[in-house]
Amino acid sequence: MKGFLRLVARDLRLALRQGSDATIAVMFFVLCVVLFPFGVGPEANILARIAAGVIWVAALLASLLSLERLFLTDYEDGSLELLALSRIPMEAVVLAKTLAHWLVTGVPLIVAAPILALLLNMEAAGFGVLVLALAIGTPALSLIGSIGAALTLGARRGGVLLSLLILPLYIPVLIFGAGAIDAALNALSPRPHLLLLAGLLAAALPLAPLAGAAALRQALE
Amino acid sequence: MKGFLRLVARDLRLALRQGSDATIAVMFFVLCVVLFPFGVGPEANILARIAAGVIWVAALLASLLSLERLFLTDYEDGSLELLALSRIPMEAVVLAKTLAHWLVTGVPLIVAAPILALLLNMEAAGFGVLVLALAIGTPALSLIGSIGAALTLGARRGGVLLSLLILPLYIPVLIFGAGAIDAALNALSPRPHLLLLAGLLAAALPLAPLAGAAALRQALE
Amino acid sequence: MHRFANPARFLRLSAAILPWSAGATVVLLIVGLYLSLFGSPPDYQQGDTVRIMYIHVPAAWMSLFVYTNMAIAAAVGLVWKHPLADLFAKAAAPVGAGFTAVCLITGSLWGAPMWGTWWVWDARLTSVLILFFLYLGYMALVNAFDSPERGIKAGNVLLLVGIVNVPIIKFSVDWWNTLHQPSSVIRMGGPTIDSTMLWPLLVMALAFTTYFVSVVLLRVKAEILARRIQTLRLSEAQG
Amino acid sequence: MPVFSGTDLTCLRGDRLVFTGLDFRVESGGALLLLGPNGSGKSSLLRVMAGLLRPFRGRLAWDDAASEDDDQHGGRIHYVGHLDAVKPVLTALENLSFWASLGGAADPAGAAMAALERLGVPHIAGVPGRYLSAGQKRRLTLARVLAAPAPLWLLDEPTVALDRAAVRLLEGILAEHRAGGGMVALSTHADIALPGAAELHLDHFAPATGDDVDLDSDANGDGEAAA
Amino acid sequence: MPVFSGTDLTCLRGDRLVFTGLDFRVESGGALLLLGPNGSGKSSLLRVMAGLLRPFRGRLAWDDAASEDDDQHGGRIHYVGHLDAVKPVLTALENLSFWASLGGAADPAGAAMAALERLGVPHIAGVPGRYLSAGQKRRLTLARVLAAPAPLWLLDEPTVALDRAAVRLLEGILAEHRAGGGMVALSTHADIALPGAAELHLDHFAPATGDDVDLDSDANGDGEAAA
Ligand code: HEM
Ligand SMILES: Nc1ncnc2c1ncn2[C@@H]1O[C@H](COP(=O)(O)OP(=O)(O)OP(=O)(O)O)[C@@H](O)[C@H]1O
Ligand SMILES: Nc1ncnc2c1ncn2[C@@H]1O[C@H](COP(=O)(O)OP(=O)(O)OP(=O)(O)O)[C@@H](O)[C@H]1O
Ligand SMILES: [Mg+2]
Ligand SMILES: [Mg+2]
Repeated sequence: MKGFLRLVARDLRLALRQGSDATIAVMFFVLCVVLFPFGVGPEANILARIAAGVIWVAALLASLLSLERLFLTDYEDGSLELLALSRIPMEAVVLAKTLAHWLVTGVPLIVAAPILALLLNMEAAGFGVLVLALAIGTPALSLIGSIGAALTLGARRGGVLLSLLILPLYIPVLIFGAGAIDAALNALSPRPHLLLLAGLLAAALPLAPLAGAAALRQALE
Repeated sequence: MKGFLRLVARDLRLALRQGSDATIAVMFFVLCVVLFPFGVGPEANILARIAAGVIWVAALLASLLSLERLFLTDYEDGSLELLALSRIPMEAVVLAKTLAHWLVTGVPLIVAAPILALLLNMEAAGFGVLVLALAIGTPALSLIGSIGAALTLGARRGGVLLSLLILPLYIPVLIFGAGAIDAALNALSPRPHLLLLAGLLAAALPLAPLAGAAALRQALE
Repeated sequence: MHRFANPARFLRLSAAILPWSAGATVVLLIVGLYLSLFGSPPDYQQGDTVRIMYIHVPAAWMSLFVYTNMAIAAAVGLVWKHPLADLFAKAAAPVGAGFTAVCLITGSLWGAPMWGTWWVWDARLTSVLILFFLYLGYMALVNAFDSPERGIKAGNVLLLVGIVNVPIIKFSVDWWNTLHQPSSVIRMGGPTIDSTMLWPLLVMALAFTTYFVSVVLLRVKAEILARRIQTLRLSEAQG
Repeated sequence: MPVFSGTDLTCLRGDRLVFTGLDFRVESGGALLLLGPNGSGKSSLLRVMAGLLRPFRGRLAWDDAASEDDDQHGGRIHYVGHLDAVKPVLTALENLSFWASLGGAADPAGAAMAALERLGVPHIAGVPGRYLSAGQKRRLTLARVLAAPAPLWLLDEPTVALDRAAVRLLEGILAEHRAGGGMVALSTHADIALPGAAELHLDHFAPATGDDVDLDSDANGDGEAAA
Repeated sequence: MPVFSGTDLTCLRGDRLVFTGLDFRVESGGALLLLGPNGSGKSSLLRVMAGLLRPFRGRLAWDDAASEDDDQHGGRIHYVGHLDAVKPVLTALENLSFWASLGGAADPAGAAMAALERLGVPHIAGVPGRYLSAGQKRRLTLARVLAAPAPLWLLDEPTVALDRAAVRLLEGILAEHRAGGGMVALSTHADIALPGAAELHLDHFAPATGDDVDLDSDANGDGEAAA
């Protein structure tokens, strides 16, 4: 436990010391959303109609991109070997690094989402649910992504490969996350969607560290 | 010139030897497009309406992701230093690597695009223009992206930072590219859009290697 | 630290200018705010909302002006390797980003009553948004490197590449038909705006400029001192 | 008195048989010097000892208990390989204290500072990792073994990039560690004084060329064959 | 008879002054041995010589013509630093032939094979880079200087990871290169026989501590100020 917290603290310190890490992930998220009106055209009603989907897809891609480096630097500089030899179980290593990652990228993303929703003309009725859905969904994304990050370790072209492995697993999160908001906008209850999201998170919480740890052990052989 | 071709050949060989590089970029492109119906919902008319935009945004993101490694591995293993010391001018190095990158990722993407358009219910009238626009637009994307890849060399969080720098510069390509298709679908002439796209490419062709070479020289100091 | 062509001279110069520019900022702001809030008539169409203009327009001008200056400094930094030019761009960026943000915010506040929407994706508005992202991208890039020098140089290249956006912003209203109104002050053939509105506008613009000068001087000075300290710390690492 | 030993070890990397039939034994206070030409398998053996690489065949034992699937094994060793695990944005002291704390040092910062002093580089404590020269980085990496206690040190070419003064320092540190009952296994091509060390010439365990060791029949198919 | 020399060189890395007032001169057939403790600036000087790092002050000259902004300079040297530029997916021979061809070898594959043979590792020709041991990789890197001709070799700790046989080989190669009129500058902490080499002790050019060299007044602001 002490080791776990030390690792989280060190990863947070690394992220903060390296300057504007948190802002950069959010910036990508913002840019991605902002791109859409250019591609699709500026009609307000169309934008409002696809807003929830676009925001979720952007959150997904932002999480994906920032996850690429989750274990990479530690792997390349040999830290991961040392962590594997340390007293902390590998599962705790995965969980600690994922937690730090989510604190640095997921949280700012949740904060930025309502502003983007405004830009895309989403109705105010969806805002609360949007934030709630992201708050449940982004940790799930980070957890699922950590498996992919571990799997592609050592693979060249890691980033793109990672996206391939993980995008299909992200789809349920995307469906329920966007579904919750659509429900709220259509005056239906978003509860079932949110509960399913929470279920995904609950499943990912123990499984992802297990799978991630197994993948990391493989990568180190 | 001989050195230029040798470098292109070596980069192509690296890409092919490393397995399915080309397929991976296309796969990301495909997945990205396929995600949309999940986020936005499967209504055919909405999908058809946003198809051109979604395809272009996906092409943009795929190009972006694969560009991240354009100079990175050569930088990290010291090859870039040696290339800088070699007889080939740095501008030619940038151009050669960008060309190889486009051959490996841009071309397959152009081939895959019509199939995706079909999936998103785009009308057949737009297919020809879609391919043409991508054929002009993707080399421009690769060129612009190469500036970003050179600038972010050695930066922390290279990938996300790259996106932040390059996406704004991609926007004109996106606007004209999607605009051409929309014009075709609305029975207008796509020519002005395509000409503007070609203009962007013509501007990027000499400027990107210059800026990229300047950035690379600094990265090596 | 060693890199400054002559930091001592710069520090002397800035110490001499700073009180004046800071003082001018305060005075001009007070005068400008008075003129724009009380000393100018409400618009016959827009009523009092027109007063947003006295913030919006100078902020918009400054966002372009600052970026252009940064790009010039970047060219000087790259070509003549003048260290102060490098520092200038780095110091000016957050201020420029701030002006751009103010322009965007006041613009959309103004848009709500005038156009009936906070935001439209038209050429003028989007190109300003891109400018804002360029500022942010520049700041992120400059801080993204282990070596600050490298960050500044990479930033310089980005500034030069991004300069293409400035004419697009300026002429977007002429090239594309947009909701946003075309230029009436800075245009060929002289301003077409009434002098009761022109004066407060110009005073506010001047106030923003002196504010900009003061902040940049302060930030450059802080940067120079920070590097001195860093040098002292690192020189302990001899051996 | 702990004993670390390996019996009949065979190491396979990719498709290449690196060494076979290798035995070793290090006792408390003992040292093992791995010698052999380039590519003879010194680094591979050290990774096997650390548990980072599974031997294709053979077993490792700590006090006669198999150490392979033993979670405790990592806690008993310090491994210093070719990679330095130095974060460029953290200072030398921060880098070191983190590993010291994970290694179970009571006062990580204090232990880290003491280790830097012992290696003759207290002045780099506040310097970020990115500014260190090759030798300074190496000293920082070696300081890790001092910052937290562990009985077995596995050092892969520790003298690389060190100047002569630093090599002398390292020799002193190794002698001290062994005097306190510690064990050392290190590979090197350079001269390093390691009195009383057993020498293991890796080239003696190279599989005879051509003799492609009939792995198929021997491989016991129980999953140990992972490369 | 080419001459490569540097006058009054000052090197700044980040904000740290590494050496000042350094002069050197290598003539055809000559050699320069860079010595000094860890962190004294050997690697920095070699990068300056290669043109990869700009000196803060001072000038470099090739045959009395300033070499700093000379595009030709890169073609005159072979630089071997700490990084190996070996692609893991290409075989050793493919890796080497590419550099040979860029260096202007007439028959790149032939030259590359000959170079590998000269370094005693013809058997790794078909082995992909990722399977090479530390020493094999180092030999491959060193083979680069043989695969294409260049008068000046700049080698940063070339003996690292080499076994003794390889060090002997390297000494022979260096002697041959010098006999043919070539020049060598190399840094090392290990023993290497370089008969008649001039020694440059980097620690003699360290700026006196505390003496913060009054660069402010000296820096002439004419562009040399870039680090
Ligand atoms: C977020 C939305 C807006 C943005 C990004 C924006 C941006 C700009 C920019 C960049 C300029 C400087 C143009 C130049 O120097 O030629 C400008 C000027 C101006 N804007 Fe806006 N604007 C916005 C909204 C509005 C609105 C809603 C109005 C009022 C209807 C407005 C009225 C003006 C006026 C009157 C000028 C001065 C033009 C001149 O006289 O030169 N803007 N704006
Ligand atoms: N990129 C850098 N930025 C700032 N300082 C640096 C940088 N690289 C090296 N230094 C500092 O410059 C000094 C000289 O480093 P250099 O690598 O040249 O030493 P060296 O003589 O090669 O040492 P070693 O024998 O350890 O390899 C060191 O004190 C180091 O801390
Ligand atoms: N990951 C790998 N996959 C396949 N083969 C490998 C791998 N790593 C090393 N080898 C091969 O195994 C052999 C032993 O390598 P090892 O690194 O253990 O040698 P070493 O004794 O440390 O040599 P050096 O003195 O050069 O460091 C080498 O011939 C090498 O080619
Ligand atoms: Mg080895
Ligand atoms: Mg060195």
